[in-house]
Formats: sequence, C-alpha cells, structure tokens
Amino acid sequence: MRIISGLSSRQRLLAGAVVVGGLVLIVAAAALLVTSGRSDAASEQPLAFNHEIHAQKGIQCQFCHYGVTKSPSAVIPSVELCMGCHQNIRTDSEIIQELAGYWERQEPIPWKRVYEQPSYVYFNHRSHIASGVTCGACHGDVASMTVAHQVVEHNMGFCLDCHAEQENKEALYDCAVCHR
Amino acid sequence: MTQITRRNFLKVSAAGTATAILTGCGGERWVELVPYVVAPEEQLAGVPTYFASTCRQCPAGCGILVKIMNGRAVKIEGNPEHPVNRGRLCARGQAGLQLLYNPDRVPGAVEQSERGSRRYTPIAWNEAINRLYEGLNEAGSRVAIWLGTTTSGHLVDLFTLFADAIGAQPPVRYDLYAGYNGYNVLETASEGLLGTAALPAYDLANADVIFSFGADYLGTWLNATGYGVGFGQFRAQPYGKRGVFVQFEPRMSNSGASADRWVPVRPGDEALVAQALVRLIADEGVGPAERVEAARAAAADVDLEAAAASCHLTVAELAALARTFAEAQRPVALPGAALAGRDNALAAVAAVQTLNLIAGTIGQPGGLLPAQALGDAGLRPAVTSSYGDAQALVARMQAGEIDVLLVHGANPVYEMPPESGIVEALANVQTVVSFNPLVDETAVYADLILPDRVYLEGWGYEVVTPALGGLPVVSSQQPVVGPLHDVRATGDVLLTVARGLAGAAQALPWEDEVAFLRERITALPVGAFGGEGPDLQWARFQQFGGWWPAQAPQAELPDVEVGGVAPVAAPQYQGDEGEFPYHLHLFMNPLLGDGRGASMPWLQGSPDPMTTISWQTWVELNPVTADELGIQTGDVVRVTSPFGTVEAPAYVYPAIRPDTIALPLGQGHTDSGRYARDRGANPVRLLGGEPGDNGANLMWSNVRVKIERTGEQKSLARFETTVEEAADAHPPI
Amino acid sequence: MLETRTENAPFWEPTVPEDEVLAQQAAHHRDEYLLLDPRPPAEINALMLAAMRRTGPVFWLLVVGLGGMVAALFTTWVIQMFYGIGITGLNRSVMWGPYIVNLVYFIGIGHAGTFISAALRLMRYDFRRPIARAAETVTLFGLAMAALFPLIHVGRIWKIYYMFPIPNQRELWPNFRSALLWDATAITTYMIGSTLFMFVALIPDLAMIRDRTTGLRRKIYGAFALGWRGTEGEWHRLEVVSNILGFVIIPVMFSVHTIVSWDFAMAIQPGWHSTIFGPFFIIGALFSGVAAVILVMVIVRKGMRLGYFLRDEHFSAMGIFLMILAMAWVYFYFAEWITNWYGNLPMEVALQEMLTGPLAPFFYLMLFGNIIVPLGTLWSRRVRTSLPAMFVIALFVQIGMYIERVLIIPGMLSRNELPFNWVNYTPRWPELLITAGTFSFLAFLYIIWTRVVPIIPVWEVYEGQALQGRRRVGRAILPTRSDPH
Amino acid sequence: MAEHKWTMIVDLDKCTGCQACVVACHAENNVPIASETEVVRGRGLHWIRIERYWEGEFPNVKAKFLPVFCQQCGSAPCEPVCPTYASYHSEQENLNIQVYNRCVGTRYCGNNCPYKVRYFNYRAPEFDAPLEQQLNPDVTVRGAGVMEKCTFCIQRIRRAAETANAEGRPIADGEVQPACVQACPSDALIFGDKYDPESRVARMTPHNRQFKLLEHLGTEPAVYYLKGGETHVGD
Repeated sequence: MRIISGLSSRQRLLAGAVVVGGLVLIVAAAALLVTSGRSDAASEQPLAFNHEIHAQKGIQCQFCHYGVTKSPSAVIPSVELCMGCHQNIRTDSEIIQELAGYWERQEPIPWKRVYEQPSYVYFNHRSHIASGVTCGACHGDVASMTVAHQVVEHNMGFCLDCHAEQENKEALYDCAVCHR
Repeated sequence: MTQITRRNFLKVSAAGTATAILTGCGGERWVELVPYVVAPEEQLAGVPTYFASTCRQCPAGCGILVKIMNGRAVKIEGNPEHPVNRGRLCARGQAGLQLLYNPDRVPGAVEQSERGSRRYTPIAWNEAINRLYEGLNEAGSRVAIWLGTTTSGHLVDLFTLFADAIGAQPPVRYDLYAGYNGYNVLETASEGLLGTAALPAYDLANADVIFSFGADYLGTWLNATGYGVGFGQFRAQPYGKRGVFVQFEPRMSNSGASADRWVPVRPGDEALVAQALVRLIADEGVGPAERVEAARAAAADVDLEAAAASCHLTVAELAALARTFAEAQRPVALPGAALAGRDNALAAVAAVQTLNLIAGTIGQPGGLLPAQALGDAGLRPAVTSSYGDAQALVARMQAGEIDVLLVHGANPVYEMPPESGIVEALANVQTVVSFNPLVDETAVYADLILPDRVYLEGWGYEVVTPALGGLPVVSSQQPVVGPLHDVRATGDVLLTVARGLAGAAQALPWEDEVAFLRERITALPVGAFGGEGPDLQWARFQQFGGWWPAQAPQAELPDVEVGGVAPVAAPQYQGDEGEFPYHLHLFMNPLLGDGRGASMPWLQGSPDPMTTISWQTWVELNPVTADELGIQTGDVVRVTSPFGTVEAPAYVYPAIRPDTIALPLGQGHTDSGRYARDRGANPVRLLGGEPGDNGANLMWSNVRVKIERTGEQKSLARFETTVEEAADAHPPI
Repeated sequence: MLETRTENAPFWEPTVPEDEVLAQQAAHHRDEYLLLDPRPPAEINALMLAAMRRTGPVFWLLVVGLGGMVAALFTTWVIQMFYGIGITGLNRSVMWGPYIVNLVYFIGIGHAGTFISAALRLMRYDFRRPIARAAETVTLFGLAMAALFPLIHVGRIWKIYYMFPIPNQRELWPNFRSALLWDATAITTYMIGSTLFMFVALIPDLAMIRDRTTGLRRKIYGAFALGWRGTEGEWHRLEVVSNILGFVIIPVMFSVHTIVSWDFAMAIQPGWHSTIFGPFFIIGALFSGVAAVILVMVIVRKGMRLGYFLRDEHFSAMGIFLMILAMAWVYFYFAEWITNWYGNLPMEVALQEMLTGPLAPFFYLMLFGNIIVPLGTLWSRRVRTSLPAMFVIALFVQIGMYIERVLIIPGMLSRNELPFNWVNYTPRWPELLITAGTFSFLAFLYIIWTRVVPIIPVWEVYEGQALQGRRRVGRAILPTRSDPH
Repeated sequence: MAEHKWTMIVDLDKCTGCQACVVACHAENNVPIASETEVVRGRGLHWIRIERYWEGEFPNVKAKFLPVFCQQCGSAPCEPVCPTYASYHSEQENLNIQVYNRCVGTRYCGNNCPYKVRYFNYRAPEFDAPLEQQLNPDVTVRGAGVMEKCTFCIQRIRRAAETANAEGRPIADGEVQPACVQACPSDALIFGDKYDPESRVARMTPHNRQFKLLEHLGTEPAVYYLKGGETHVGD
C-alpha cells in the first residue's frame, strides 16, 4: 500500500499496464500450451531400426512405405517385407536376429508412432505425393536419422502455412479438406 | 483371384491393423502401430476393399458388398449386380455388422450342465464335437433338425442329406418369418397354381396397378428390398403413367402408408373383398373381354353389400376399384401375411391369386413369376415347413421320440406360441444342441451350444428364385473377415460328425463344406460372368456375389386357367366375440423383423416407420376405441386373448380399424443378448398352439382379444413429437 | 477527513418552529428525508461500522447454508462436465434451457444497479444516495453470476478458449459474426465498467474504514483506498471520474441487454425473431433489476438495522419506479403479442397455443406477478412504504420476470417450423440445483460483501446532507439544496 | 469459385419410410444410438429422419413421409451464429461443414436451424466391445458436448475427389453416393453435382413437382423435394 501510494500517477499507470499485460500473456501462453498437440512418442522402438543405413544403401522411402503413392496411409512395412531382404542380409546381427524372432513367432512388431495426428485429422499421403510434396517437407531428413524422431511439429498452423502457398489456396483452406 | 482357397483367404484376413477409433473429440490418444506380419496383397491401410456375399438377416437373400478397411468390416452395402436387390439394402441388411460384432456372441463351444441355468462352461471344440457325435451315434434315427429360414441354403441341403442318411425325418425349416408370412401356405398355393412349390414372386417394377391384400411388401414381406426397388420403378411411370397402389388391410402398415388408396378391411374379409372384386368385374363387364370372361368363370356368389361395408366403402366405390384393376394394363394382386394366418388360408390366398389369373399376367412382365430351372446342379430353392410340421415335431419331442435336437437359425422357444408346448417338449429331449451365435431363448434350453460362424464369417450359397427380372439366382456367401471368435462352421462340424456315423459317411463324403460348395456351384452352367472351368467359375461365384444367367431363360409356363368358382369358407375366429370384442392384428416392422433385429442396437434404436417408437413394444388402437375405453397414449394396457396375456403401453394410432388392436412382433426376449433382453413383450404369447387349415399354418390373424388398462403409465420412446398440439399444427407438406 | 467539509456548517441544529403546524412539518421532513435528518458524521460512521461488524447466529447460519448451496452448485457443475450435458433435461429441440434463462436473468438484474446509480446520479436525484451502492452491488454480483452461465452451458468447457480472441497456431480466430461473441464482448465491457464505477465510489468509504481499523485490516483497506486523503483535489477528481464513468456506462448498459436480446432476435426461431426484443429486454431487465434492488434494500434494512439510511422515501420512490417499469413492460409485451396474433402466421399462432398446454399456469403466474401485483398495489403510498408488502411485490416481479425468460427460451424452442420435432422441456435435478446454487451464490457473496464494505455509501450521504437545508417561505418550510457543480 | 454444388433430390412419391437410409447413415457415419431413456427424453439422434405426418381421419387417413436431413443451405442460419467457426460453409463443395473438433457446444446452431437437423451429443457415445470395430475409420467419432449433423457423406466426396485428383480426372456422376442414397430401395433419393450439366440431378431439375422445405425462410437449401403424387383411385 505504501508502495502504491508512493508512486506518481504516471508510474501507477505503468504498473497497472504491466500487471494487465502480464496477465494477458500468462493466459495466452497457457492457452497455447494447452492447444498445441505434440507427440512425445517414445524413441524406444521395439527394434532399433536405422533409417540412415537403409537410406545410404539407396533404398527409396517408397520401397518400405509403399502405401504412400496409393493410399492415405504411407504404411508401416510388414515383417514379411523386412524379412524379404534380411533372410540373407546381415543375418548375424543381433537386431536382425530379433527381427527374425518376430517372423518365426508370426508376431507383428509393435512400432511406436513417431508422427501422429488426432483422429479428427484426415491426412492423405497419396494426395500430397501426387502434388509433389517431398517426404522431407513434413518428416525432415529422415535419411540422416539413426532412429527416426519427430523434427517437425505437425500442428494446424504447419499445414496451413504450406497450403497457403499453393496455387489452389482457396480449395486447400477448406476445413473439410482435413476434418470430417 | 483364381487361387482363393479358404485357407489362404483366412490368412489374409486374420491380421489387422489397429487404428485410433476412440472418440475423436474427447481427447487425443497416441497409439501403438501394429502392422501386418504378412501384408495381404491389394490391402492398404485406409483403402477399402469390398467382398461380395449374401445377406442372411431375413430369408430374401439380397446380394451384399461388405466394405473392409484395415481388416475390419465397416459397412454393408447392396451389390449393384445382384438381381435380387440391385444394389439396395434394407435396414436389417445394413445392421448385419452388429450381428458380427455383437458383444454377446458365444465366443466358442460351451456346454450347459443344467438346462435353463444360464451357466455355460467353455469346452474344447474336439470335445464338443465328440459329445455331439456320441449323442447322434446313440440316437440313431431319433434325431430332429430344426432350421430357420435364414439358415444358409447349403446348410439346409447338408442337413437334409444328413437326416436322410441317418434315417431321420427331413429337417423342419420353420421360424417366425415362415409362420407369420405363411410361407408354406404361399408355396402350397404356388404349387397348385404353377406346379412348383416355391415362394411366389411378383414383378412390381413393370406393373401399373398393385392391389395388395395386407402384404407389407415394402417392409418385411418376402423380399422387401427387391420389392422396394420394384416399387420405385412402379412409381416412376414405366408406361407413361404413374402406377396406382391400393392396400387392403385392417391396420396401416409401412406399405399401406405408401398406397394411393388405403382400404381398412375387416380382418378375415380380405378374401371376401377379392371375391367381390372378381364379381364386380364380371357383373360390370369392365376391362378387356378376356378378363371379363375369366372373371365370369371365377366369380363366386358374394354379398357385395357386406364386402363393401367391411371396407368402409360403398358398393359403387368398390366397383370403381374393380374397374381400376380390370382396366389396368398390368395389374397385380398380392396375398399378404394376414391371409395366410387363418383357418381358411389356402382358399383365401387362392382367392387373391384368382385376381392375378383374371389379369392374365402370370409369367408376364408385371405379373406373378414362376420359379426358374437351375440346371442339373441339384440346387433348388429351400422349401419351408408349415407350422403344422413344426407342431408335429413338438408333439414327437413331447412323446419322447426324439433323443437329439439340432437347432440352427431358428428360435422355437421365442417363436412358437407357449400353447404349443415347446418348452415342455424340449425337456423330453435328451440332448439339445444349438448352433446359434447368440444365447437365444432356445439356447437356454440347450445342453450344447456350438456357435456357427455368422454369415459374414462363413461360406454358403442361397438359392433365390426368381429374383427381379425373373432371373434364377444362386447367391454366394463367403467370409469377409476372419472369425472373430473361436467358432466353427456348422457345415464343417456336421461333416466331421458324419464321418463317424454309419450311413452318413457315404452320404456326406466331402472334406469340408467348401468342398461341398465347390462341387455344387461348379456344376452350374456358365452364368452372367462367364468363367470357364471349375476354378474360374468358383472364383467368379465369389467375386460377383453369386451365379445367375445373363438373360432370363424363357420359362415354360404351366398351363394356367381359371378353374371355376373356388369357394372360400367364412373365417372362424378364435375367442368368443362377447368376451373378446377386438380383432388382434400382429405386424412386423422393417427393423426388428421376426425378433432377430432386437439384438442389434441400430435396429432397436431406429424408429418404427409408422409410430416412430424404438426399443419398446406398444399396443395400437384407434382413437375412437381409445376414447371409449378411456385409454391414452402411454397408458399400460393388458391385452388378453383366449391363450395368453401381454402388457404394453398403448399408442393411439389413427390408421387402424376401431375393432382391431395391433401389436408389433420382435420384442419380449428373455435372452438373445443385452440389447434384446427384458424389453417389451412378445405378442406370440397371445396365439394358440393348434395349426389351422389342415395343419398348414400358424393361426395368428383370426384371434380375438380384449383390452383393459392396468393403471400404470410408461413413457413411449418415440422420436416424433410428444406434444399434442403438434397434430393441429400446419405440416410442412 | 470528511469532518473538515462540514464543521463550518452546523446545519443539523434543529430550527425552532414558530408554531405547531410548522413543528409537524419539520418533523415530517425529518422522518421522511434522510438528508434533512442529519447526524454527526462520527455517529453515522459508527452506525455503519456497527452494522458491518454485526454477525449474529442468523448471519453465520446463512453463510453456512448458502455456502453449502454454492458447494452443491460447483459439485453439480463438475458432475456435468464429467457426464456431459446429458444429465440435464435438454432435448433435441430445446437446446437452450435454464442456463441461458439464468444468464439473461442475472444480466437483467445487473441493469438496475447502474441505472439507479449512474442515471440518477447524472440527473441529480438525491434520493439515490443511500441506495446507490446496494444497487451497484446487485449489478456486480448479478453480472458475475451471469458470467458463470456461458461456461456452465457449453458442451465442452475445456475447449472454451476457442471462443477467445487469442493468438494460436491454428491461424483461426473466433467468429465475430456470431451474436454470442458480441454478447461476450458487451458483458465483459459492462462488467469492467461497472466494477470501476463502483470501485471509484468506494474509495472514500474504504479510507474511512482504514482510518477506523487497525492491524491487517487497516493494511488491506488501506491498499484498496489507494492512499485517499480527502483533499479538495481528490474530491474534485472523484466527482469528475464518477460523472465520466456514469456517462460512459449508461450507453454500455443499454447496449448489453440489447445485445443479449439479439442472441435471440437474430435467430430465425419463431417467437424470437422480433425487432422489439432489444428495448423489450432492456425494460424487462430494469424491471427485474429494480425489483431485485428493492428486495435487497428490504433485507439490508431489516437485517443490518439500517433504518436510518434506508427510509420510507426510498421505498416509495423505488415503488413508483417499479410501477412505471411494469407499465412499460406490459406495453411491450402487448405490442409483441398483438403483432403475432394479428399477423396470424402459422408458427407464431402455434406459439400462442402453447399457452394452453403445460406452460399455461406459468404464463398466468407471470401475468399476475408482472402486471396485477405491481400495478394493483403500488399506486398506494401505504403499500410502497410497507416493507413486507414491498418485499412480496418485488418477489412476485422476480418470479414473473424469471418465468418470462423461461417462456421465451425453452418455451419458444419447444415449438419450431416442423411440428414433428416439437418436444416439451422438463428440467432435471442438475438445472434446478445449479440454478438454486447460483441464487445462493449471489446471496452468499452479497452478505459477505455487506460485512466487508459499507453497503451504504457513507460519504454520499454526508455530501447530500451537507448540500441540503430548509428555508421558510411564508408559513411553509421547504427543503432546499445547493449545487456545487 | 465453387467447384461443386452437391444436391439431393427426394422423391416423396417413392419414399416408403422403410428406414433403410436411417440405419445406413448410422453405419456410415458412426452415429451413436440413443438409448430408450434418451429417446424418452426427446434426444433421439438420427442424421436422417423420416418425419411422418397424418392427414385426415379414419377411414380416409393418410400417412405422409418426409425424410429430413441437413439441407446444406446456401444461406445457412447455423453458420453465422457459431462463435468458433465450427459450423462453416465450404465454398468449394457448397456444403455446410461441421468441424467437430472445433465445436465447443454452445448449441446456437441447433437453435437456429429451422429444420432441426443438428443433433447434440448429450452423452459420450458408447460402443460395447467389439461393436467399436464397425466404426467407419473415415469419420470422426464425436464425443460428448459436440454438435453433429448430416454431411452428405463428405468423407465419400473427399475420397472420390482425392482419387479423381490423383488420377487427373473429374468426379463422375454417380461416383459419390451418400450412404442413404446408396441404400434407398425405391430410389427415392437422388444425389449428384448440380454444376455438372450431365448429372442426374441437373437433368432432373427444375422438376414440375419440386419444392424446397421451408423455402420462405430464405435458407436456399440444396435439397429438392418432389411432391408425392395424388391420384384418386376409383373415382
């Protein structure tokens, strides 16, 4: 009270402005925190799959994620597909033996999602690939990652920023493009 | 496509990917990805694949396409190629998924050590099959088989072969669809008229006048979807003018609501009205000469005044209707379910068919179509048993003549009137085996439940003939998803058991049911989709949803002529008019059907078309009657017949005769899963146990009842407005 | 502090009447007009402080009872958040129910405070002085309660920030075409404005308490008193600020309830889509608000023994005001209904026919409470000055006005263009509990508030008394006042 | 700028009230089923409903069926009132979109819809396991507190558009059919793009029997109703 009454009217105004401004900032920050969806998918994958090695061997993304040109989902490859190569390649490695274990047990590998969208977002890989969007535009340079991890935040602003640059911006700004 | 074997198909559909399907707006969930071990070819996450099959929610046999996404069946759609339903599908057909994914399915073979205890112990399939085998082995020929009208055609054939091989009587194929609609009566009538015992089919699409005598053909009668397609074309003016539809029935049915003229005929007088129409055509000489001539030959001596009065019409108005029929290009008359539910059923159905004879359209577009030959495959439409046959089986069970009863696709404890003594009869059978996927009322009295695959998981065929356009059709049924539970196809169980039984082993030599199916199907001539050689033919059969010829074969019409005057005896009513002043009218709505729909929430929760009530049983009565009795909508009333009593809330229904009380079938289950259990009342309890018309049918439409208030109230779950003043408001159309 | 202003004006010394008639006149004026019945400032301060300190068993009983209801309110709300709006009786046609009724009702009673305080202040009606703060408090807490209801009403409170204009990664803003957003803006503005208006007027009184307390209380009151010393300059600035705020807040007040009415009038729901709704809602709001202030005045006078401040003249004036508002309300209601009736459009006639149904008793109770009771009684001065009578009348108006909103919101919604979808609405326990809880919450805050700040603006009373006097004109003694402005 | 004008024609002369569309819609759009108590409370929930009106008195009583679903208004009353843009007009498809995840549940749109085709999720939908497996992965399952309505099966429209786009061709007439249209046995529902002059809906309109529901409100619905035919039999 002493402090307040000791201030000049201009200082009081300033103090008031600071307090109000601070409150607004806190609310806004809290809101931003609450609204931004972010995957914290554990990097602990069941198998330490190394994207970098595979990419360096010249394997295209679409070889494993073959759904990317045909379906909304890029597809996580089946165990069969892995085994297609690894029946012969590096069979002595520990990881490959682990992989072979899944195959022998005919058990799916419980991969953890790296990029995830909420269920009310309908993303279509096929459309994006058909429009010439590269994998890296959304997933970063996976080819240089040993273990894939999320480098791009997939929030609505990210999608819209890109859609806004397209020729048919009007069409791509429609809510129904992603939400239904 | 050529190499689809069952084994390799099941491998395809056994694995699935998990996807987030929980509430999208409730909060986000991060999920684990479970990819395939072996990715099925042509299956991509998020891209649907379709499998053709046959709907088994009612006997009609519509072709369906099941949409599979991520290994799950997510939608059933009509098969556009299929001649029965032309790509359309009714409410019950859509709800098939809820039979597949019903939470109350029996997950594997179970035994019930004490009947009626509802305590089931899982047993291994080998043991279950052994027990079935032992039971059958001991019973010898003292075995009875009770099938439903939705039991797949191949199972009916297998069971028939089996019964024949062990010396038992042929299976009884009876359920409420058959009993209520009087399938056996219609088949018998067709046999008399066309020479083949098969359900009649009417070409509504090409008709220009429909006179329906209580046939709810747009709701549940015979083939509602197919007739719905036909009705759409009938309305679309195929001959330059819109078709005219007149419905004669005591209570406005779902079909009656679409009629241009709804005539509230007194229950029991439908045949009289049909005869009066014939008489009027003859007397007035309206229409083409040959029709008048035929009418004169068939016209019985009818009290026209009485016939008109029982329709709330004048004789002149009735005569005008007769003119409408006689002057039409392609008129058709349909004998509805109520006609077949009386003591004079056969004569009454014949009286209506006489109108078709007079119209001269039998075998013609817009008329009654005869069944078609299917080649030498040994395939013929499955014939239904009469209620009398079912009742006779009950009597044999009661007399202790049956040691083993096998029940598939039927639910006699629910569907037979208690007066028939079915429950007591079951007690006299040593072993009762149910193959039904849910614990229904009958399974409660079973010792063993060996759940069959539901139709979306299993193989089969269904002979449907004739379908729209007069095509003979064998519809295919194939697994669209891997079995959800540890269930075995009844066909396989039967073939396994038969292997050890003397006599049966030779009669049923197939390794499994697929081998049997292949043998039957590949014997068919080349159909609309081609396919040279058995492999291709079998593949096409699965791929396109069945077999049918590219064009309707030229049918050999039996020589049909009006055989003179056929007298129809006046109906005898059950119950004294003084004590039971009202007629009872039962109806099926297009959702619950004969009661099977009750276990599916989509069907339970969708409104009845006429009253918009869901989840409940109600009693319909005319506003005048309601006023006289001081009953209001929502008052619980007690309906009593000479045979039983039912309590349900009243619904004041403006389109029912004041002397008639109507109740919907389908509710009142004590079992059959959580959605059906303890809900509403089963009006079958109001019926007597004795068959009518020389054992032909279930007499449900000549029962008299009385009605009284219980003093209780129950809110009706209706979707329509509950505000009284709304009736006075200006409707938007 | 205040004493400095009054020490050279010992006008409270009673004048000696020249004869008995004059004596009676003088006595009458003293009884009637607070401002002519001055007491020493110290005595008045003591009176006020004593009333604030008086917390008997009844007070604590009320605090506990009302507090319990408040707890019930929040518990029900949490239950509703958990299970969804489904626990209420709302249905597929009546999607707005008592929550919106309460919103409108509480905003409505929030109008009188400002009107009485600001408008009468600007028009220099002196009788407002002792009742101004009681009325403003009704506004403040009424608005606070109203502000709860949009939150209680929405289906997903946890996503409510979608309605706020805050920067976000979605690149999406709220939809400013929606009347709901105008509404939120108007209510927020009004709430800030009326809080400021009230706080400014509180400062001298807070300083008065600061100077008469010790310890922590002194510190707290001191902080809020913002270092008020009572100098001429401060008084002058107080006057100016109050007048500016008064001028600003009156149009805001009119806009608020107009915009609230637009929530309905902008919709094409039959019975809502009416041009008259703006003024009609304002009159309704003032009507219920004034009645609410009367209720509060009766309770405060009885409960806190403030008979010295709240006199018959105040009740009489408020009674006349209430009567005028009742007339205005009838006028609007009649105008609205006769237009619908004469137009004879099917849906609007259907709405009128609704009133022969289950809502009919409520409709007639509303007419009784809003028309018969106030217009039939308030013409009598004896009624206007009788506390129990005023309490009952004000209560009837409250009930009547609440019913009016019930008829407008769930009532109208139960009828719509397609008669197939007419569904009547019956409340279930959550609405009832939340409504009762909110009324209790308001009462709870109010009684606490009366013990925290002087519910009578003591300085305004001094000021009034200081400006009043009596002058003898011929044989009559007339009250006079000097105007410092 | 709009590419499509999705239009529905409802032939009342053919509608038999059979409820096939209702159940098809439940299956396609993951529409929850209201329990008995919920229906009693007036909270039946069907994106397409068949209203039944009675006309006349016994014995000359007639029932009329009127299928009502979102009319996809060109000037929709539900759109401007939503404070969060959850109810929103897609200029591209000429449809009213309900963005479920944006909905906070003020229910203003529901009040303002004269057709009463917006349904509120008063409770969280429940699917007893394994019934959740029937859910259509193309459609969001709406939680409690969210408004929902008929979308003309936007997921099917989008899927067809994405396929057509990737194949570099326009959407063919009949390629997109909402679930109700697909199921309707009597062909009472006809769907298509009115901007495509060759489409069935474009060829059928204007029709001598056509009217729009509550046209006087100026909502510009995208649904045409064809009056039920009246013929006087036997007169």
